[in-house]
Amino acid sequence: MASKIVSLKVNGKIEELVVSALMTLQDVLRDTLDYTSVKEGCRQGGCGSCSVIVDGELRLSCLTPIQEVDGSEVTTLEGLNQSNSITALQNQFVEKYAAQCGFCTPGMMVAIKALLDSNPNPDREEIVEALAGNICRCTGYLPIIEAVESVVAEMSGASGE
Amino acid sequence: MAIKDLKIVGQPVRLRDLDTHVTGETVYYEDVRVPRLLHLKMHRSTYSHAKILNIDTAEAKSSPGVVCVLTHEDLPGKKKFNALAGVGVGPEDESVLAFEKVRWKGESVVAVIAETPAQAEAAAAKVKVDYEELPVVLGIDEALKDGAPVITAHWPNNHYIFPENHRAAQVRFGDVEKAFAEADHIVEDSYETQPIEQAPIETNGCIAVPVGENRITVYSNTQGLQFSLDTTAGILDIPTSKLRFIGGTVGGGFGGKVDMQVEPITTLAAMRTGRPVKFKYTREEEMRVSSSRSAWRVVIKDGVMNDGRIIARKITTYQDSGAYLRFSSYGGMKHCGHMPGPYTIPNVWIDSIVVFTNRAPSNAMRGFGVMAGSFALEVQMDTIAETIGMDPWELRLINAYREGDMKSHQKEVEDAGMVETILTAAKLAGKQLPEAFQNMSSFDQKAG
Amino acid sequence: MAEYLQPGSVEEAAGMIASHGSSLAIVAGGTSAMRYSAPQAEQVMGVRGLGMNNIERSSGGLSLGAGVTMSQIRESLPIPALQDAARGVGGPAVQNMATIGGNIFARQPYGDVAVVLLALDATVTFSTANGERSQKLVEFYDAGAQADGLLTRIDCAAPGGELVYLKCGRRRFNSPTVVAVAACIGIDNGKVGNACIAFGGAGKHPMRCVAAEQALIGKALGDASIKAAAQQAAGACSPGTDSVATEWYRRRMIATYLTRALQQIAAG
Amino acid sequence: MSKLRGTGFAAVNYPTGMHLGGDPTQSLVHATTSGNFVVTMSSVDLGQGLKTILAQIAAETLGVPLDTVIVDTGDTDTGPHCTGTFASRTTHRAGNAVIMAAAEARKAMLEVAAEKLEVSVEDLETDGRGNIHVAGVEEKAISVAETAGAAHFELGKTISGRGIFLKTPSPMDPDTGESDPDSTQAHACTVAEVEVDTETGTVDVLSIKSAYEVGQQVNPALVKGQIVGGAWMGIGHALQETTAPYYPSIDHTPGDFQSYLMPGAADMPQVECEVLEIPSRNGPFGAKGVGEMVTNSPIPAIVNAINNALGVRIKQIPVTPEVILRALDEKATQVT
Repeated sequence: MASKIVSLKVNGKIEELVVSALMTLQDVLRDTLDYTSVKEGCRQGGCGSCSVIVDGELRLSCLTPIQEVDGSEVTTLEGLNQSNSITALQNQFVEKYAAQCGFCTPGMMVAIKALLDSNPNPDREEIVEALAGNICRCTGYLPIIEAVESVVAEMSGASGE
Repeated sequence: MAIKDLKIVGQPVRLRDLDTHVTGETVYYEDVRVPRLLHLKMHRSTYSHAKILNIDTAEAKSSPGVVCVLTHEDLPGKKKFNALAGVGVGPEDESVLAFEKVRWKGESVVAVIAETPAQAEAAAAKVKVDYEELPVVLGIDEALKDGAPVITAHWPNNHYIFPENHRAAQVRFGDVEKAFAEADHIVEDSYETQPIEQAPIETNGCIAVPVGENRITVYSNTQGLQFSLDTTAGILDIPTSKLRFIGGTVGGGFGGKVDMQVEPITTLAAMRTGRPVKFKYTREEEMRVSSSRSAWRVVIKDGVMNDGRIIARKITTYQDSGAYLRFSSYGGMKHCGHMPGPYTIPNVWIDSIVVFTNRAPSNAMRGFGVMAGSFALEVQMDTIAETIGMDPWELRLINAYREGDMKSHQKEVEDAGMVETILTAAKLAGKQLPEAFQNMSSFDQKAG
Repeated sequence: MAEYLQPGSVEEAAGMIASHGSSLAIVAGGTSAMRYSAPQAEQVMGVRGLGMNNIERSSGGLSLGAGVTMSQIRESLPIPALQDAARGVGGPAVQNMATIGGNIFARQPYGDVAVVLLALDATVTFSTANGERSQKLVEFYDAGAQADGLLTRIDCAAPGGELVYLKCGRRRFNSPTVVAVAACIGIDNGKVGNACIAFGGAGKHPMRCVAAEQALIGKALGDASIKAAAQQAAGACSPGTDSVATEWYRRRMIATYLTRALQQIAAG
Repeated sequence: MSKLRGTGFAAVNYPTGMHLGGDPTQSLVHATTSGNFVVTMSSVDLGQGLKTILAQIAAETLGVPLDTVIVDTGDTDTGPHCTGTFASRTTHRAGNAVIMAAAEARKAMLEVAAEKLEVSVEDLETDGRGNIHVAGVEEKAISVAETAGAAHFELGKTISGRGIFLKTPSPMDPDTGESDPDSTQAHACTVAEVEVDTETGTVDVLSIKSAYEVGQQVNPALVKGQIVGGAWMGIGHALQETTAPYYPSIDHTPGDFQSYLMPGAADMPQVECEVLEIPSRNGPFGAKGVGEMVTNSPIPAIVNAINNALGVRIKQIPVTPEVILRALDEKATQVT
């Protein structure tokens, strides 16, 4: 089986890996590098729980061949924790009880972070569209939407001062 | 203790685990890291109903990375189980790995354990099973037809046999036929639900780890740890002291994680290989292989008076259990306990029938035995209201059970609250009710 | 699955396709191929590194690299029909990954963008071992959607009229397609001069519906011609049944959605 | 384009506990030497918040601060038996077991405190902030931490408790069905408002308004979480979800989230709810179960609303757009 060396930056750290064919970014993040926030809910691109940010863009790690992120910069929820860039969102999730079983939550956090990075002031319609790729079976989404709206209100309030 | 004295109970305190949910640090079973982990994949039946003539695992065994291949011959003891056998439910009709026959498309036949999931999957695809196809029975009507092909010898008519040779779990209360004769209206209808998937975002799975002293620790996302432990020990014919189950933090269940489908075979694989083994359902397996909610048909015949009183309710319910029993007889009995809903009806007749078909076995899901019943009853209540020309709110309030009323399973109503709940909802929705109805309570005498 | 190939150029990619034939799966965004073709293939060729994600506009016409993503379409192509179609593909992550090339090859009922491209009478260009080859997208589908090279570019002229795209789904966002319709109608002296009508979810591939087009050409775009076109479309299409809709329902939605699209155009 | 609106409602009850009983849960509670309390169980938290509400129940019973209660659950080597998380049973069963264990531990704690303070046990009360004092004499006090330390290091006593809840099995009479199947009943009534596109058969659920009667709420925020999540699942069940869309045919069985349809965030209407608390006789602090019922009332409410909007009588779920169009076609045939 042909293998290849792939180098990528994950959460700020350069990783060099020997990979084999059709290994996915998810396999590498979860199993090789132990970033267990990257959840595997379907491996089909259907649930969004493996969402990560690749070169500034939201992607599904389960459908991303590892070879295609050679030289890329990848951020998982662990990386967002390190940079404290989503503390406000996390606080609002806790405040609004926006997770129950929590399995979809890491992917949800990453997807919302990607939304807020590209659109710091989304309205409700933009929020629900941004959540369209992330399935939550517990909460009925409303608390998640409320948490995002609260963060947006908080951020716009802060910048308005 | 009086409720007003409570300090902590009744408070919306923060959800434990939420702090780690939002950082991705919550540890689910598969976040446990164990060295030298093997992976199990299942070779499954491609037929809905067939006799197994031969199982050839030679090519799978020599496939790259394969460590162990298990067939029914590797199962110790009695080979068949029902997870509720411990509480007297039987007969034990299902095997962890099929032998003699497969009874649904997707049934487990051969387990392949390999170094990587991909290797296990590739090898599982190389298992060759020779089948002789048998006629397939799908749907309640087909299954109950005279002369329908028999799915399991235990049930020659493709329905479960309840104690005392009854065809159904049943309730007999009062005399429905007499009451029908006296009723002003008869309202009859039939209601159907399709099978539904629990769809927790974390699929069923476990990791079984040999830990010395012949013990196996199983990290599992089961909804009942001891339940899974006891069932696994029973199937593998080993003392329960040899097993330890760790879990308790689960990525959603909704009834979908009481199947007992992953733990026994994974534990056996760990015992055989002496190495940790993981078996995790793919999403496709979760949807097509793991138990769904059953398909239900609820047939209701009501005798109703002009003043709205329902004086008789006769219910025949068919629960499509799929190919095996699992917990369907329990669901059928729970259905009996639930019907005729939150209403006091003096004459009730219920037959709750569990039907076997060549569909994937069904099992528990949120509202097991009750959901289809509530659906049927509440659509039926609107039909009654329309039939007799009565406001549907008033119809329900007239019939709603009051504290102390006798239910059809001959238990008095306790902790009644249906009337208050309906009145509160009416207010929320801006529904105006006549004063007499607004003043109703669960503690007054039943109207009429 | 033995090998992951990463060609350094379009020509190299074309060579790999020629030498490996049907044992090769091509992965661009991965959203479809990583599920359906790559796991079974002997070689997987990743083409993301080739770029092919340029969008060029000239005199109303468009030239789109096959690697242009749904997100690029949404952000950089102010053609509402194309934007709507791209918006209907998956959620944001999928839109960042899925490419227009992949969309053209997507299994039905996916391939919403291809429906709009059909209505724009797009031309697809393949790089083959024997050089470049172009053909109309409609011909490509009519010939069974067989590629003998790497799809590199999709070109379309300026729309020959009013272009409308509508999708019938089962939920508001990220819905599988029941039926998608794109209609491009040019009105000439109060009569339909040219009509290009395409459907998704109506057959094995996204398809042009000539019968519906013929029902309109030369007629005023009004209730009668719209009704005739809808009837023609429902009869001429051959939709399938899957878990989201039956053939019966799809046929009905073909008529309903074409009617709605044409009414929208008629209303201006 | 024609859109019709309708309103429907449904009233449901739901039993608490495994049907016919016989489903025990045990709990062990012990104090650490620094005055924390560990509640040891083997119950499973599926995300509904079991760990949270057991901590609340333990803290309430012990009379100690919530953050000094540690819930250790999920290990069969250490945790005593729990039948499992299903049948809306864990708040009731595990909650009662925790009360029993915590009450015994509280008694042991107060006995140690009484010995240290040289007062009688009956005179002592807890302030919920980590102190034990003589009723009415706040300065005559000892902290829980000091009490726990003294018990272990000075007096050689344990502060611990054992709890169990069992509803004894009540077999069903095979002929009449006579039985005592459940511990209590919770209630719900949901009103749904829908808009139906009569050309496409598409249903938009515009609002869900519910009243829930769940006994004493242990944690109102988590109860609301169940209600909102259950409303969403109810919408899915009513309109979309099926593993066999053409059953009894098993063709086209979904195998992924693209083909197994559920509503998205954008399809979710506002959910209003009011919660009533009629305490149950035997629930922990009067609590009843809520986890399952939340899906049951929205389903018939939505179907009734559709029937109300269209003047048809659909009797199956899921009510797909095709089901609606066929019902409308049938109605049109009957009229003509």
